[in-house]
Amino acid sequence: MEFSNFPYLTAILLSCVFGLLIILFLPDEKKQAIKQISAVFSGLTLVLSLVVFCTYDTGRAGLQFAERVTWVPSLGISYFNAADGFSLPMILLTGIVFFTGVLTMRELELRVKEFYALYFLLVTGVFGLFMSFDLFFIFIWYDVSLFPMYLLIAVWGSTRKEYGAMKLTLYLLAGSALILPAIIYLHVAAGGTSFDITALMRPGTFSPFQQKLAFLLLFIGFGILAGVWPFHTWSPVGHVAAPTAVSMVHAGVLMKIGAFGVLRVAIFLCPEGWKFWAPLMATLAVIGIVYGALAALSQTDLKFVVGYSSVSHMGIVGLGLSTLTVDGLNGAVFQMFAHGIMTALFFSAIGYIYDRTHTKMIPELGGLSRVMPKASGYFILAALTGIGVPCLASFWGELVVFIAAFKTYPVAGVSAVGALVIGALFMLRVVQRAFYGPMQAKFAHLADIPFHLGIPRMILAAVIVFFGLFPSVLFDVIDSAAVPFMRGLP
Amino acid sequence: MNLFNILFYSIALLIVVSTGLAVTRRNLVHAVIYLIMSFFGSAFVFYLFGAPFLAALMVIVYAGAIMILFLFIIMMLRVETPEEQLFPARQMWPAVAVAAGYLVVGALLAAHDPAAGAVLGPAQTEPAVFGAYVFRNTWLAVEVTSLLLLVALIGALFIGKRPTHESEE
Amino acid sequence: MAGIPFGHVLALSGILVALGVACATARRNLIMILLGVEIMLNGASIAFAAAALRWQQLEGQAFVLFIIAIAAAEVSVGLALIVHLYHRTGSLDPEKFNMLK
Amino acid sequence: MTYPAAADLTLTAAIAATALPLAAFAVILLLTRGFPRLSAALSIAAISVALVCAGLLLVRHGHLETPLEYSTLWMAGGDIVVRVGFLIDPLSLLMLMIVAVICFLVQVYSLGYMAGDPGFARYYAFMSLFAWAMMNLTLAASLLQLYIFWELVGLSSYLLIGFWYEKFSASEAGKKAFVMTRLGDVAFFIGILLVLLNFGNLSILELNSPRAGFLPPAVVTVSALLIFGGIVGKSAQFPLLTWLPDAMEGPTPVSALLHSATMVAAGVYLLARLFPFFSMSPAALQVCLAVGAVSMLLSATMAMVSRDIKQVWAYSTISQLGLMIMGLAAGDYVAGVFHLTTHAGFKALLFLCAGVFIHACGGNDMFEIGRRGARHLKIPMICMIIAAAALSGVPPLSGFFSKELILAALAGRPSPIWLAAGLLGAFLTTYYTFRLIFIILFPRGEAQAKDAHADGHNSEAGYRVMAAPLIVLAAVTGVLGFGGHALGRFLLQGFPGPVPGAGHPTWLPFAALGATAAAVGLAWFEFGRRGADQVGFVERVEPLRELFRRRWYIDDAYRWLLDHVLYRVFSAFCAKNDQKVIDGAVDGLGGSMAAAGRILAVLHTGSVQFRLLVVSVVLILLGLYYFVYPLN
Repeated sequence: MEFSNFPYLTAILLSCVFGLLIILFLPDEKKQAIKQISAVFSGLTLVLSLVVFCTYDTGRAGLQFAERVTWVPSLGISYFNAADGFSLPMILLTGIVFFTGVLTMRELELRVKEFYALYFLLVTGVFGLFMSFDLFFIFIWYDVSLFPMYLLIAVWGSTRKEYGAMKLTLYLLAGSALILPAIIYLHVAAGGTSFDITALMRPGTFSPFQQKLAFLLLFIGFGILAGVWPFHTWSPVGHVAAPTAVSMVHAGVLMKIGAFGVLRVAIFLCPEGWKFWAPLMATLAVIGIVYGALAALSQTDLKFVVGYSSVSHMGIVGLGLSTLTVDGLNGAVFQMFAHGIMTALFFSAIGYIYDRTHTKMIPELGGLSRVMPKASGYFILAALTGIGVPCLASFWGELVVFIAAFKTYPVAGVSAVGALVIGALFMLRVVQRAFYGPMQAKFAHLADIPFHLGIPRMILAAVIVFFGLFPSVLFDVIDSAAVPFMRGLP
Repeated sequence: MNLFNILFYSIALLIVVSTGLAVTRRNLVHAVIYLIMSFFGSAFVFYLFGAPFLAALMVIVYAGAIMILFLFIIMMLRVETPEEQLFPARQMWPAVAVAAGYLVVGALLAAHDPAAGAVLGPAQTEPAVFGAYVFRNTWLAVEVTSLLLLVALIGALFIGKRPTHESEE
Repeated sequence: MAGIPFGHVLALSGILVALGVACATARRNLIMILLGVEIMLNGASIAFAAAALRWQQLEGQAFVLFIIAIAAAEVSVGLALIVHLYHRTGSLDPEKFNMLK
Repeated sequence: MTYPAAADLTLTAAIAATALPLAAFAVILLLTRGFPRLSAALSIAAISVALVCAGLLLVRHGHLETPLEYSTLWMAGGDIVVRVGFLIDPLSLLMLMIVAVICFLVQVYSLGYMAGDPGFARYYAFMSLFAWAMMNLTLAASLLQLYIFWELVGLSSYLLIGFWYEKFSASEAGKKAFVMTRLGDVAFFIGILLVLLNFGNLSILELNSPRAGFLPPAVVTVSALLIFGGIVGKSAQFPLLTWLPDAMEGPTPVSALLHSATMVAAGVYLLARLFPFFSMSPAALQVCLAVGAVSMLLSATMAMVSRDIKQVWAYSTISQLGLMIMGLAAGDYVAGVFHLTTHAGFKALLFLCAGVFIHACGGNDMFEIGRRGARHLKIPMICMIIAAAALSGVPPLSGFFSKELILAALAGRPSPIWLAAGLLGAFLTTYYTFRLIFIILFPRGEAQAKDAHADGHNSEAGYRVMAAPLIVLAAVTGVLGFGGHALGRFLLQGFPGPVPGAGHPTWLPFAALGATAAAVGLAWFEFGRRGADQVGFVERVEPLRELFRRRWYIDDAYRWLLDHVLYRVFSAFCAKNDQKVIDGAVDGLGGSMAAAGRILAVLHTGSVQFRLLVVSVVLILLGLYYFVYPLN
């Protein structure tokens, strides 16, 4: 285990926590100051994530930036943070979405302090989960990131917000109720002395039966969060109900937690179980891909469309994870990243449109391209990314996943590729109905995105295009974790 | 039948009868008085079992202090004879059933237990020996109990204050 | 016959506890409930004292000592609560205090 | 990667040709959106440089024995390696030249055509995007790279068709085009995956090399057919042909560039690109031949009844693409590519002329255009007649030579059906082409009141800007036909596939000319002669006319499938399932939990005594337990 000199990962967490504390100690009325402080600290987080991402050495396998402090020696619980090729893209993603989310909410007026405090708490949990290599802490961070969601949606949301918040919380708690027993089971099965993933993932720690059992629990538990069909219905409802920045984090990052948990906990610890259940994963994933796209076809709410498209796109992630190949893992993680940025851009654009037009029902919109060319442009860019247009980030994830899936499960691969047509159909349908067509008089007075609100959208769009043109930047990083991991499997 | 036995059984009868009377009195003062009798009996039983210090403590603390406290409270609140029904059927029958069940199960257990057959003879524990034992072997419990008593004292003082600023709470 | 069988003492304490239970559950009066608890404690004390004699161990007697001490604490707090409640509501009927329902 | 020093100029030129339009796109979109003239200048500058580079490449590699391939790593992860690069061989050079020339001419033409449009800068941005994608597609060295740019070309097509997005039909057409080509692309993509899995390599050179012959024939056939699916989508062949006529909703220069000359021809280009690979599977070629023939005839019939000038050319494009595919599938590589080349020239010319008329007359209806005096616009009228004659295969224009080659290839097939279909196609093509020409030349009836719109745009400068490309293209159309032999020699340098045997029956040119002459005569009789009522023989038969006008009900079938199957059954099922079944189950579970809680809450009376009772009961039970299972 290598210890780098500066604890970057803890610094990321601390910058979130410091931001949270400073916000808590500011008076309620200083809304502007709170927003500025949030922007500064989330920006700091983003810079740190970028530094970590850039200084990561792709030539060296194994964990980097490791930090470990033993907390409860008798149970083997330690504060163990590290980064590998799987978590780095997620950390970067969280940094980007966090920062742009803060900037997107510049026009928030209602309970600003509480909003940002909860938002910071949420992101702290997300960061912690992505960094942690200790099962116990993973569970803690998972719950830390769930708890603020309820309040954020129920207080600042829209469209059936209480229902959405409650549904989301219950679903995710149900997931956590499956994860906790599985974690304890694994802990006990390994002798009850360690929660350390690197120690537990040594071959032979668990018997095949134990792995199969634990994998199923973990897969369903984390899969609920990842929107795996048929446990996905919380996600469109939650997306719709949540306020803009929370939708961004929710769809952009929180769903990734689920997929990441499947990877980091279930697949890392139970490779036998992974092999055993992979056909099931693939089946559910393909159903999710097709089903999400079909369901999105008949939605009339912009956010619902995006919500269902998330189900479909997360199905691609699931398909990648189920292929048992390096390519599948590569593609899945890339797709997680790309999808995160893409949905963040989606919700960011929708958020602006909703703020101005006070509706997100597609039949009521229409002709927005004329009054808000930038907002529409960002939405269309996101839609094109979702369709899988080449040279936009999502394409590479889909490409690699499909190639991997085609090798392992030809039928599943073909059906998933076929769903691309439906994906194109519903995305373009929405774009046409909501943004094209004659300008409506009731929207004529509306202004386009001003420059200061445009920044977060610009960042997201730039990220999409950048990784669409230079996918290797990300693939090299992921590859450095996926290849040794697959080689290490029995 | 020696004196020890005679004393025990007669006192046991006294305890049971007076407790039973105490339980069934409508007038709370009467109930407390009967209970004091019962506690005196208990004190005597302790003495028979060779614990003179406990017997003294029983008389002083239980019969002397606790029961008098009850009497004070009853008289202070002027609730000597509550008007409500003494034993509402809805509550009495479950209570009787539970008590009976308790007895049956206790009897079964006692009969089943080989230890129950052992015979107890007269014995004596010097208070000094007992005191030495308590402070040597169970000093921690003594400290905790003393702390508890302090807390109870403060708590009782705090709770017992007349609620003058009720409206604010 | 020299001495008392241990079972008889247990029977005595059992009867006391049963009476205490009956008193605490059947009487609709907070003070009587507290008295019922005292009766139960008393029964338990007798059993402990007898056990101390039976096994010639002083733990039993020490236990009785603590029971008495704790009973004192409990009664003082309990009675203070009763006084407080009576001042608030003017009643000692336990059925009326069900706000935690 | 190191290159021979001499290749450096080639590489630089290729990079410049392919990258500059992208740069123009980015700069216009990000910086100069507010300055239409500057944007147009940027875009045209980029495409001119690209054109020069393309010319340079063509000159430099006029005698190219072995194809040049440059490639570099784009993405590598796990077992997947995506390379990006250039494949420079006669075919790609020729196509690059076509694309560059037409892009350049159309962009110049658009200066006049799009003048004053509020989206002028956006238009040039998208045009640059298209130019970039199309040139990269042309030079792609691997099938995957080709696919990537294939998709991007589709994207720019979508954006340009829906350029006037405020028109519902335009945005609808863009969507339709994208989704229908997507349908083909899915097949294409699966075909690529199949090749990748079985062959392990996607390099076009490798695929065309004899090494691919070691693949099992079934794999070759299936993957060739799947790839052909992509071609069907992109080149609007049967059964995915209906998007192209709708795509005419876009600005006319777009139709000229994307939907006739270059983008739709990319399908044929792909077929030519992989010609040796396809040749390995006679079954696949047979399917291609059949699809090409069906598309050619179907769309020709549709063109016979259309009144919309652009739609006629769109149908004709489908028809000619079908003919090219037939030519290639019949085994004559040169014929197909030659026709692709000539067609790009005269079809772009036809569209650009149509654009001038539409601009001048303010409508798409050919009768109306004729009535409004289109024949007085001398340059476009003459150019259009030249192009129409080329399309009909009138010698000595370019179309005659290329069509002749294809017909000769068809004559070489064992079954005479294909030649018959080809001749019938030629007849029909000539008929509808001259129908249009005669209708415009000899209008009947009075023009409806001219609206101000038509005159407003008709400035002299704009007209001149638009006329210049027409003359260039007309000249090209006139002379290109004689370059056939040179072109054939050029194309066949280092060509690995089968070379068709030369020679064809001597009666064939006469048969083709006969068909053409007959068709012109028929058109003259029905539309041109004095006193003709300008109603075609097809239009006299009501059911036939309805059938052709409704595009053989293909569109209605798609609409029905989409509405009644996809939306009403599958999509509605999924949405309802989510609301009713899954959510219902979850909410039901929640509700039953709450109900169960309420039952248990009855036990929770809040009474102190009740709790004491419960404690006692539990103690009794505990005692019973120890009675039954003693501790010792």
